[in-house]
Amino acid sequence: MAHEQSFALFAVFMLMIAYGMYRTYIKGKLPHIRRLPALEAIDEGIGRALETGAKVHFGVPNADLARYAPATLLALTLMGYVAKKAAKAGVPALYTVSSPRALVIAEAVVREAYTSEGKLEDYENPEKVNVRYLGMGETAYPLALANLLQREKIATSVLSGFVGKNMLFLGESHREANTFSVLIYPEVDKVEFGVATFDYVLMAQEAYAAGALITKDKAQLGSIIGSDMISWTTIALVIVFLIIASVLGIPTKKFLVG
Amino acid sequence: MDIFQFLTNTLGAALILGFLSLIFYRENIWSRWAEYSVVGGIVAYNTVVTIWTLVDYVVNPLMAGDLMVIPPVILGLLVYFQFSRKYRWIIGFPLAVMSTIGLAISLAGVPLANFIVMIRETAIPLTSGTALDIANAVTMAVAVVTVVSYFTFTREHTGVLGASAKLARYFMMLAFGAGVGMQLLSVCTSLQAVLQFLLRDWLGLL
Amino acid sequence: MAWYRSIYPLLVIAWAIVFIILFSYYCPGTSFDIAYSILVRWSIIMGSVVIAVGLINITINSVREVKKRAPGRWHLAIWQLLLIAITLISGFAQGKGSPTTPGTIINWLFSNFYRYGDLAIFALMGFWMLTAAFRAFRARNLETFLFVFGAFFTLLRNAPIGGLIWRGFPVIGQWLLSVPYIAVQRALLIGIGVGILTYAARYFIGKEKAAFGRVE
Amino acid sequence: MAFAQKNIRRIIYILCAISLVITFFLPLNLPIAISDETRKFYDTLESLEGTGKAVLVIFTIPPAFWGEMYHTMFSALQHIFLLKDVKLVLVPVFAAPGVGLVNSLLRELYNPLNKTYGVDYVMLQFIPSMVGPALAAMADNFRATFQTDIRGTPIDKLPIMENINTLDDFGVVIFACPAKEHPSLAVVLYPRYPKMTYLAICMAGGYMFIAPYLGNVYKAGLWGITMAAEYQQLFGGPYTAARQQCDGISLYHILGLLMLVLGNIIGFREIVKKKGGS
Repeated sequence: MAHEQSFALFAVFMLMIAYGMYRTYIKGKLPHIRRLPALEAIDEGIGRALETGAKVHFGVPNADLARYAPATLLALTLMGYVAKKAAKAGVPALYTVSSPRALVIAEAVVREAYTSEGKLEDYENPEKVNVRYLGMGETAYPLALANLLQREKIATSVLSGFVGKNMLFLGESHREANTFSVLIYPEVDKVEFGVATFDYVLMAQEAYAAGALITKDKAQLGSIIGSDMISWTTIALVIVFLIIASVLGIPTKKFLVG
Repeated sequence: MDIFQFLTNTLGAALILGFLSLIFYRENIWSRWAEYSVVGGIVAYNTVVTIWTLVDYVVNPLMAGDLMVIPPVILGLLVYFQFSRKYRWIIGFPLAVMSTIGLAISLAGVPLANFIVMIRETAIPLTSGTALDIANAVTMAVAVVTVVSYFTFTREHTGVLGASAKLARYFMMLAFGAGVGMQLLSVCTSLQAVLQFLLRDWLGLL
Repeated sequence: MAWYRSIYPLLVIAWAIVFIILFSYYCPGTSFDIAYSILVRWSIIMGSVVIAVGLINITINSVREVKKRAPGRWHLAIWQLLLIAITLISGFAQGKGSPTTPGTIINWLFSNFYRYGDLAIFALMGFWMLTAAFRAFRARNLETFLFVFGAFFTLLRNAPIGGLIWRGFPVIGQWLLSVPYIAVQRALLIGIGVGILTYAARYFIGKEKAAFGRVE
Repeated sequence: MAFAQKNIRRIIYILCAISLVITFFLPLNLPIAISDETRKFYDTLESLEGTGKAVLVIFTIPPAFWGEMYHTMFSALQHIFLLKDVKLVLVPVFAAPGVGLVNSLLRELYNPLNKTYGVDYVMLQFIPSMVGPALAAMADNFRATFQTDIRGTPIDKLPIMENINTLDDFGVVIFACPAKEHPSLAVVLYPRYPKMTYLAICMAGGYMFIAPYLGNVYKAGLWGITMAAEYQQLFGGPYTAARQQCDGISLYHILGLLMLVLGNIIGFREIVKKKGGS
């Protein structure tokens, strides 16, 4: 019973996303999407780095393709975006990851980004672009990053992917180094410290929407329509079950098993 | 205390104090020494541990005649084509397999863990229990509904949605504040353990 | 571009894998379950085979610093290479299980040296918690006031002395944790669920190429 | 003043270190309020006295969290040992280093209390699997999950295990883990044995993970060092380390509150100044 229910929900939700993509990709009706200040802050940060001659940093603090696959993969998409922007602006950049598997993807993505902007010679110059593995995310990565932020003259730092228990550590090490910091956090664990210590934060669903927004691709924007439809459906389900439980007195457990 | 134990503890204490010098002074050669030691050491240690696990997962089954362990090893080794200019495109295949397995496993559990359970726990009767229970249930439902509605993108936050988004922001800030206060206890117990190590185990003061 | 270098073969692989995993999850008890467990094992093995990439990256960086005589760093890079070499040699030469057996060099290094990285993180966090309380948690408007309000009451709930000052502190703190906190966590988890679904949809139509090491 | 403004962070760091350390030299013995949760935990164990039943403690403790888990584990286990005619069965799951840590804790405890291994308490075989499957195996067939105890003695030769065949033969089940595994007890064990009394032990930071289950699955829980200190105060145990550390923690929290309030006053003054200026 539980499996049928979750599959039905899964199918309905996927159909909603498909409908959203159909509307934008086939019909060509582009949605109006409210602005996310943190995304604009990335551009601002790269501009700031250009002015001061300092570096841009993009980090994936707790990359893990086994446990936090969606968060890590999203972070790597954003890494490609930042790499492209940095390549275009010609800003020196530092990319750090915390798992060997993510490192393989990160190196490929950054190289492609620089190639597509015609700046392959920048990529091959370690003074300009450096993709570094700083050890596993639980211990070595945050400590090494705290040092790097002060040593490498980093003007802007963007972090994404799963973070977990070291959130306060990372946020305060950015403050200590006077670095402009943006956190794109597609998770919920310790998000409160991110909100308190980072300059700009995108959390949970906003981060996933940002992954679509940066591309300006029609189908990707359609997925945001789908995501809104899912949110409204969830709200409707909560209200309906609340009414059933309160007015008719049938507990929700009767309908939703699992 | 014997001298060898003291020297051993000194090594650990030097590492901790190296990182503390980062915040009491600024980045300096001592903190850099600590950084290089931790990064190099932990990565090498993890590599050794992982390769020995690989023996468990690959060599032992292979000895027992299980040939299914060969394809992943070959796929994994394809990753090292990233160091070749000509055949670099091959790494797409191992990456596709690794990423998709991780993503699909997360995806499968989403409807149950992130929707069904959450809806079920939120939709509790608003009419039973004491007045306080009812008030709590109502607050809970309102908070969940407004925060979910805050995370919609195709409409600007004005009018009714604007009011609900504002309420959602209030709930979120209240909750985040509460979360921060909660962590203080864990953090200070851990700091106390560090200070105990430095003062008792290393210097023998306590 | 040759077809085998395009994204489509990769997508076919992705579709096959997601079909196997979703099928065995939603319809348990078929032979897909075996395929599922094989895939999970594959993922572990591949992850382990890839591990050396990280070590190579660090070694390349250190060697580069030594070659360039990076000021203030190159002798540390030599030290790092030395540590890596000692750890690896001891780990492989002293046999399987050496990382966890007391008496080996690698175990000694880990339990007396590397392990203190954990304590260093704890220490810095303990100090930074209070500077964050001083600098970051400031009420500028109603939202940030609520943040400070929440922090204040849960702090007094946890402090052993809080309940003695006024019995109401722990009660309010407890309420904050058990109603608004849980509610917001739930809503955010729903949001993450939505996000993962949309991400997966984009992934499986070949729009999220970063996972394959490609960019738009 | 200029010096203070420039070095405000360093001053806070030093104050912070002093607040946590000073109580080791000058014990303040600040009073502690005993919370209802601690009392509930205490009463639950107390009600077992004289029943002859056993307490099952399932634990999975990675060494990084031992510093915090030690005090709560110590308090609970010491209480169980002090109760008359109550036996203790320990089961280590998932995190292997926890075995050595808990063993050293037991060594501290049983010597002065004159308890015998195999009769009054026992630690069963280590289950290396993840927590969920391990709990499921125990729930389905408790006896068959274990062939031996941790020392390799066959389980049938242990006098303590004579009357224990299923989970129902235990009086209380205590689940001790730092944080994340708590939901698996609620999902796996609770539906199969809903009438059993469950208690939780975790870190202070792990409270989030047990909060949804307190009251319905878990009868009570102990989290964090302060509750360990409260517990010690409750039954007048001879052990003072938690108590002593609690003084430091109280001071640290007071300092935290002070920083919060001070920071807000300064921030408020800045806002007022800005408004006055413009």
